[in-house]
Amino acid sequence: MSFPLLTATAVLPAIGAVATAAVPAARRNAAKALALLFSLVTLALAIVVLVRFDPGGARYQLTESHSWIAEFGVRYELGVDGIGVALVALTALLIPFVILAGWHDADPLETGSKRWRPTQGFFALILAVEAMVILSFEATDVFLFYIFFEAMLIPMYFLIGGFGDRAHEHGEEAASTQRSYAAVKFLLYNLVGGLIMLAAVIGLYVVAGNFSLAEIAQARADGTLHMATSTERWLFLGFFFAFAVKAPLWPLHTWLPNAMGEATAPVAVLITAVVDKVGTFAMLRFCLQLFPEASKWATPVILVLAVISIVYGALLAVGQRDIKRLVAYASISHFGFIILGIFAMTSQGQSGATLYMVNHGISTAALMLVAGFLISRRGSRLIADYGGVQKVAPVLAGTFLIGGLATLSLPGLAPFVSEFLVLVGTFARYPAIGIIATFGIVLAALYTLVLYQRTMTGPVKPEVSAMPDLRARELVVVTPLIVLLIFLGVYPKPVTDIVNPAVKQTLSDVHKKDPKPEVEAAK
Amino acid sequence: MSAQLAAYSTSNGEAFQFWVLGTVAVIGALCTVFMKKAVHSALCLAGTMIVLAIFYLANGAYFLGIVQIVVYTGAIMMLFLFVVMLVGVTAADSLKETIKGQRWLALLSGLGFGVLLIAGIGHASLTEFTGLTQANAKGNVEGLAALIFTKYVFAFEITGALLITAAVGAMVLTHRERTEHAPTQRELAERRVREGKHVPPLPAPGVYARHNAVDVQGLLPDGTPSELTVSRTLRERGQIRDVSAAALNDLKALEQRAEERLERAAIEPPHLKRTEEASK
Amino acid sequence: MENLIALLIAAPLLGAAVLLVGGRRLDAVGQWVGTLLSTVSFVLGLVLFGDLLGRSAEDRTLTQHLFSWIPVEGFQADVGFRLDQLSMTFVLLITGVGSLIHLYSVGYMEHDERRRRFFGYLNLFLAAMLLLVLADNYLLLYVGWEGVGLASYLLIGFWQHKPSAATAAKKAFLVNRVGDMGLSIAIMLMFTTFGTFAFGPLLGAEGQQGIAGDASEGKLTAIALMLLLAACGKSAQVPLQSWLGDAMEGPTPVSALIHAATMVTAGVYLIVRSAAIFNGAPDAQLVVTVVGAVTLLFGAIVGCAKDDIKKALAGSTMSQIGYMVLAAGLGPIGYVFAIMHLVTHGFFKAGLFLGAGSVMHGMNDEVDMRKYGGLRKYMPVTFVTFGLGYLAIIGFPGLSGFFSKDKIIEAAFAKGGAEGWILGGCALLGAAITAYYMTRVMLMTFFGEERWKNQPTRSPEAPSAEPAAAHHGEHAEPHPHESPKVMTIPMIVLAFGSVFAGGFFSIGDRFLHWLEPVTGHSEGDSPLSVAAVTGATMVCLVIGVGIAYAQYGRRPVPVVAPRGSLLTRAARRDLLQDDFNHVVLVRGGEHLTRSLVYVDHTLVDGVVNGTAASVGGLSGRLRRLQNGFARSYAVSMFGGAAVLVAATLLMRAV
Amino acid sequence: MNPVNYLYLAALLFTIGATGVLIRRNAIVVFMCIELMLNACNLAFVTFSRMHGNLDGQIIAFFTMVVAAAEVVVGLAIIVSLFRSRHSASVDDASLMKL
Repeated sequence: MSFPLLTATAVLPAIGAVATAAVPAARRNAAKALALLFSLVTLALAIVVLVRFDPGGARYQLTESHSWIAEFGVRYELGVDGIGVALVALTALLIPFVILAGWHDADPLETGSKRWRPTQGFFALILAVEAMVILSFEATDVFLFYIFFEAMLIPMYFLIGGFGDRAHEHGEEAASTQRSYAAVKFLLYNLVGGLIMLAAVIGLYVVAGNFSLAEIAQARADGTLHMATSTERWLFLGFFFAFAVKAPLWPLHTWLPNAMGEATAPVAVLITAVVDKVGTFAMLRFCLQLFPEASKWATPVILVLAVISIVYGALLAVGQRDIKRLVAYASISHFGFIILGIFAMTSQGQSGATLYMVNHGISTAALMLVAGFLISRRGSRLIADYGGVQKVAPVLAGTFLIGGLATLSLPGLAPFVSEFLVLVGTFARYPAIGIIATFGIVLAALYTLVLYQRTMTGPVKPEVSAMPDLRARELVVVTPLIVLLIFLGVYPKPVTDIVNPAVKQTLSDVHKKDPKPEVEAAK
Repeated sequence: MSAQLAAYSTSNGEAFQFWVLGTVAVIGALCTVFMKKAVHSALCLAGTMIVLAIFYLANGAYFLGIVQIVVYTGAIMMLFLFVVMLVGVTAADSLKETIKGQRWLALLSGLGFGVLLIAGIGHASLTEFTGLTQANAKGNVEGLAALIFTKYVFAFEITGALLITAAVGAMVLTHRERTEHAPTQRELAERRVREGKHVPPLPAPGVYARHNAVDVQGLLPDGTPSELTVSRTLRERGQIRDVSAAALNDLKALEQRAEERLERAAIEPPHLKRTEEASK
Repeated sequence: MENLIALLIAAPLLGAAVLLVGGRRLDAVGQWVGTLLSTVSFVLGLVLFGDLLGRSAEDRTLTQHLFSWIPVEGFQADVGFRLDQLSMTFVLLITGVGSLIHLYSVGYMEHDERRRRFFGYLNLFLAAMLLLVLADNYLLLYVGWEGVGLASYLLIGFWQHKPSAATAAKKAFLVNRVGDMGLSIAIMLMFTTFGTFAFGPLLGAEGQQGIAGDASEGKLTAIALMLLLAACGKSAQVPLQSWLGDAMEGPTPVSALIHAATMVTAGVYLIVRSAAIFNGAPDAQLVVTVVGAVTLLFGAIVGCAKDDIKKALAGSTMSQIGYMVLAAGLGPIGYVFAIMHLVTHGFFKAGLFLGAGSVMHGMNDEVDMRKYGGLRKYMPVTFVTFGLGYLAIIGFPGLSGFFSKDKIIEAAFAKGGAEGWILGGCALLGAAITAYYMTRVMLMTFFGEERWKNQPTRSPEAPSAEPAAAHHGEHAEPHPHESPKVMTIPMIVLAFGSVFAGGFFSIGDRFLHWLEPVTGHSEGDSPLSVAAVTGATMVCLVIGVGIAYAQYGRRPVPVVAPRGSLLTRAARRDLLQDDFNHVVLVRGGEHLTRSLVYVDHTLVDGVVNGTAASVGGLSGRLRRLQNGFARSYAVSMFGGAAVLVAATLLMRAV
Repeated sequence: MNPVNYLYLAALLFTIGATGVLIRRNAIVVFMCIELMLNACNLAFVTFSRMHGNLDGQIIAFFTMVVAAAEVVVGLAIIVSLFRSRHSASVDDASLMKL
C-alpha cells in the first residue's frame, strides 16, 4: 500500500480548513498565513501528483480503493486520468491566489458597522471548497463523487451569502439583501440539479448494481451491462441536468451573474474558475463514459444550447452595467464553448474543452481579481463610475487589459489555443454550429474592449483620480497568472500531452472517430 | 358446509351472552363519549371494561380477563377518577364544538373508518377456528407464563423497565418542590394590610342566607353579583351560580304582595330598573 | 542561417517585453532601445537577404522549425518559420520602413511622457508583423495577424485620454476581428478539407506540388472567400474599410507605419501567399478583383473630399491597397505586381505620412489643410520629400508609382474579356482621381496663400492631443518650422525609395524574377499594347492634375469648407458607410443587447422566481390549515388511516 | 355464533373510541377514549388467539395493557401539570402548535 497521494491532496486542505477555523478570533493574520501555507503545500502536493502521473500509463492512476458502504457497493475510490489531474492542478494552483487576493476581504468592517466578519471562517471555507472540489475531480466512484459534488455547495453558500461584496449602488442594506438573494438562488439551483442527479445515481445503481465508474464504463464498453435505450436516456438526462446547472448552460445560467456579482472577487473566481469546472468535467467523465449512446442521442440539442449560451452570454455581457456581472456573462459564454467542445466528440474538441477549463480558470481569475482590486479601490461595481484609470494606475490597467485580452482569447495567450481547438473540433463535425460559435470571438472582443474603454480610457474621472496603482500583494497575485497565460499560450504542449490520451479514451468509450479530411495530406 | 359451520359455531349460551353484553359494551362506549361530565364517562368506561373482561373470559383468556378487571377497572379507572376529582369538572366538559366542522369531520371519518374496518373483517376470509382447548391444556396462566418467560422474555423485561420509567416520569412531572414554607395566617394578614386592598376578609358567599352553597355569589346593594364572594377555583372553572336574578324576582314578588295588602301604588325604587336590566 | 529567422522576430519582441515590463527606469533610453532593436532586426533581414541571393532561385526557401505548438491527434500546429522570396520582401519592407519610422518617432514623440511605452508598442507591432509574414502555417500566421491587430489597437489608442482615440482603437480592433473570424473559419475549412494548414504540404514547397489544388472547387472557393474576408479586414477593403479613417487618431508615425507601410498590406500578403488556393477558385478571384476595384474608387473618392490631411492620405491608402488587391485578384498575372506596388507604396506612402506628420509638427498639430498653405518655404525638406512622394504616388513617369501602378493597370486589362475592360477602366479612373486628390493635398498644403496667418489654429474646446503642442504655444498663431534632423532623415531616405525603387525593380524585371518562384507568373494577353495603356494612364494623370490645379491652384482655397455637392458631403462622411454601420450595427446591437438583458431578467429569471413565488403563495394558503388544534390534526390523521384501510381493501379486492 | 362477531364488536368499539378522541375537548375524557380503543384492540387480539389456537395474541394483549398502564400514568401526570399551569384540561387550549 503506497502513500495515498490523492487522498492527501484533498485531506490537506481539509485539515487546513479545520486548523484555520480553530485559530482564535484575535489572531486574524495568523489564520490567513495558516490558510495560505496549507494551500501552498496542497499546491506542492498537486505538483507531485502531476509529476507522478504518466500520460502514457493506465487510464486511472494513483488509484486508491477502500470499501465504504459495503451494503450498496459504495467504495472510496480515487484515481485521476489526464483530465482529472489537469483540473486538480488547476484548483490547487488557483486557491493560493484566491486566498491572497481575498486577504482583506474578510477583515472586520470599519468600527461603526455592527456586523463582525469571521475572518477565520472565510479562509476555512475556501479551503473546505478546495478539498471538496479536488475530491470530486479525483473520485471514480459515482456515489462518492455525488457526495462532494453536493457538499461543496454548503461552504460556497456561506462564502457568497456571508462574505459578499459590500460595494452596491444602493448602499449597504441593498447589498446584503442582494447577497442573500444570490446565495439562496445559487443554493436552490444547484440543489435542484443535485436532487435530480441523486435520483439518477440511484437509478444507475439499480441498473448497474454498483457505483464504480471504471467497472460500469467497462461493462458498458464491452456490452456486458445492457441498458434499455429509454433508461439510459433518462439517467443521462438526470446526470446532465445537474452538470448543466453547475456549468451553467443556457437557460439554467441565471444564478451565476447574481452569485458572481454579489460575491467578492476571489469568491467569484472560486465559483467560476473552480466550482463550475466540476460540472463540465463531470459531463466529460460521467455523462460520456456511463451513457455513450444517450450522449450521442442528446448531442444535437446540447450543441444548440451551447451555441445559444455562447452568443447569448456574450451579448448580455455587452449589455451589462456591472463589471462583475459582465465577467459572469462572459464566463457563461465560455462555458458554452467548453460544452460545445465536449459534445462535438472530436479529439480536438474535447482536448480543447479540457484545455479550455484550465485556461478559462486562469484567465478569468486574472481578469476577475484585477477587477476586484479595481472595485475595492473605488467601492463601486458600476462601469459608469470609472474612466481614465489607465492614466492614474497604468499597471492595474495593463494587467486588466491582459486579462481582458485573454478573455477575448487573443492568440499568444492561453485561451486562444483551447478556443480554437474547440472551434476546429466542432467545425469538423458540425460546420454550421462551428461558424455560429465563431461569432462569439467577435462579441468577446466587443464586450472586453467596451469594458476596457469605459473603465480605463478617456478623461480621468475625479473619483478615480487618487486611485493607487497595484500594491505588492496584488502584483504577486496577478503576475504569475499572466505569466502562466502567456506560457500556456505559447507552449501548451505539456498540458495537451497529459490530456490527449484521456480524451482518446473517452472518445473510444463513445465509439466516435475523428472525421477524416477530404484530401489526405501528402505525407 | 355443516362441518364448516361446526368449525365456526360456538355455544348458544355464549351467543346470547355476546349479544346482550355486546350491546351493553357499545352503549357504555357511546356514553363514555357523549356523557357531559367526565365522572360519568369514567364510570361508563369502567362498565365497558368489565364487559370486555367477561368477553376475555369467554374467549378463554382467563388470566387477561382477571387482569382486565383488576388492573383496568380496578386501578386505571380509579386513577382516572382521582384525576377527575383533582381537576374537577371543567368548562371543557361542554359538548359544544368550538372548532368549525370538527365534529362533522370526526363523525364522518369515524363512520367511514368503522364501516371500512367492519367491511374489511367481513371481507377477510377468516376460515380457521381452532379453540384454545389444547393451548390451555396445561392451564391458561401456565401457558402464558411459559411464553412470557421464554419467547417474550425480553419484551417483558423492557415493558417492566417502561413501567418504572413511567412511574418516575409521572413523579417528575407532577412533583413540585416547595421553595418557601406555606404562608401562615399571620403572614397572609400582614400581606393584606401591606397591599392595602381588601384589608377585611373577602365577603362571604350567599345572599340573605337563602343559599348556603359556596358557589353562589353575594349580591351588592344594587343587586349585582360580586365575583369576590366565591373562591378562585370555582371562578376559574366557571362554576358560579348567578342567583341575582332569582333574588330580585323574589324581592319584587315580596313588594307585590306588600302593596296588594296596603292598596297603594308601588313607588318604583329607581335602582330596580337598573338591576332588572343588569339581571337581563 | 535558418536559425537567424527566429532572431528576426525575437529582437523586436525582446524590445517590446523590455520596454513594457521595464518600468520607469527605462524612460530615458526607451526610444533608443526600441529603435536599436528594430534596426537589429533589419540588419538580420539584410543578412538573410544576402544569403538568399547567394542561392539558386529554386532553393531560396529557408525553413526553421522551433517546436510543436498545438499537437492534438490530426491537428498539428507547429511554431516554425518559412522564409522565401515573398516573406523576404516583406521582412525588408517591414523592418526597413519600420526602423525609419522608429527613428522618426524619436523626434516626433520627444515630449510624450509615455514615450517608452509607445516604442514598446512599436516593437510589438514589428514583431507581430514579422511573425505574420514568416509563419510557416496559417495558424501561426493568425497569431501574427491578431498580434498586429492588438498592436494597432494599442497604438491607435495611444492617447487614451482622448475618447475619440479610444473609440477609434476599439473600432479598428473590432472590424479586424470580423476579418479574423474569416481567417479562423478559413483555417478550419483547410483543416477539415486537407487535414493540415501548414504552407509546406498545402501550398507546396521545395518544388513538389501542394495539395491545395486537389480539393473540390466549391471548398476552395469557400476557403478563398473566407481568406478574402480576412484580407478585407486587415487591408481596409470595402466593406470593412471603415476603421482606417478613424485610425488616424493615432500619432502620425503610427499612421505611417500601420496604415500605409505595413499592416494594411497584410491582406495582400495573405492573398498572394494563398495563391495556390485562389488559383483553384476563379469565382473567388473575381470577387477579389471586384472588391479591389470598388475599394480603389471608394478610397479615391473619399480622399478627394477630406480636408484633414491624414484622412485624405488614409483615403489614398485605401485606394492604393485596392490596386494591390485588384492585382492579386487577377491571379498569376498580377501577384508580382501587387507585391511590387505594395513595396513601392510602402516607400512613398510612408514618406507622405511622415511628411504630413512633419507638417503638423510644425503647425501646432493642425490637421485641416484649409488652414495650411504656402508652407513650402517654411519647411523645404518636408516639401521636397513630400513632393517626391506625391509624384511617385500619382505615377509620374520614372518614379516608383509609375512602374508599379502601370503594371497593375496593364494586368487588369490583360485579364481579358469584359471583366478586363471594366477592371482596367476602374484602374484608369482611379489613377485619374489619385492624381486629382494628391494634387489637391499638395496645393492646399504647400502652395497658395498662407491661410494659417493671423488665426489661432486651435479652438480652446479642442485641446491638443499631440504632446508636441504642449511646448508650442497653445492656441497661438503657428510659426511653421522645419522638423529636427531625426525626423527629416527618414523622410529623405524614404523619398529616395519612392523615387528609385520602382525603376530599380522594373528594369530587367528584377522583381518579377525574384518573386516568380513563389507566386508564379503568366503574361496575360492584353487587348491593348503596353504603350497604349501607359498613354492612357498619362492622360488620366494629366486630367486629374489639371482639374485639381484649376480648383485649388488658381482660385484661393476657402478656410471654411464650402458645403459642396451631395457627393462631396457623402464623401466627407466616408460615403455614409459609418452612418450605415452606426444605424444598423451599433444602434441595432444596443437595442438587441438591451432587450436581451431585459429578457434574461424577466423571462429566463422570471420563470424561476415566478415558480418560487407561487410555491410561497401556495404554502401561505396551506398554512391556514394548521390551526394548532391537536384535535383537528387528529382528524386528519384518522382520516388518513381510513384512507389507508380503504386502499388496502381495494388492493385486496382487485 | 361466529366468533368473528367479537372482531366486529372490537371494530365498533375502536371506532367509537376514535370518534370520541376527536370530539371531546376534555383531556381526561379523550384519554378514556384512547383506553377504550386499546381495549378494543385487546379484544381483537384475544379473539384472534382463540381462533388460531395459540396464546401469542393474549400475550400481546397483556403487553398492551402494561403499556397502556404506563401511558395512563404519564398521560394523567401531564394532564395534571397542564391543569396546574393553565387551569384548564381542554386539549384545545394547548394550541401552541399554530404558526
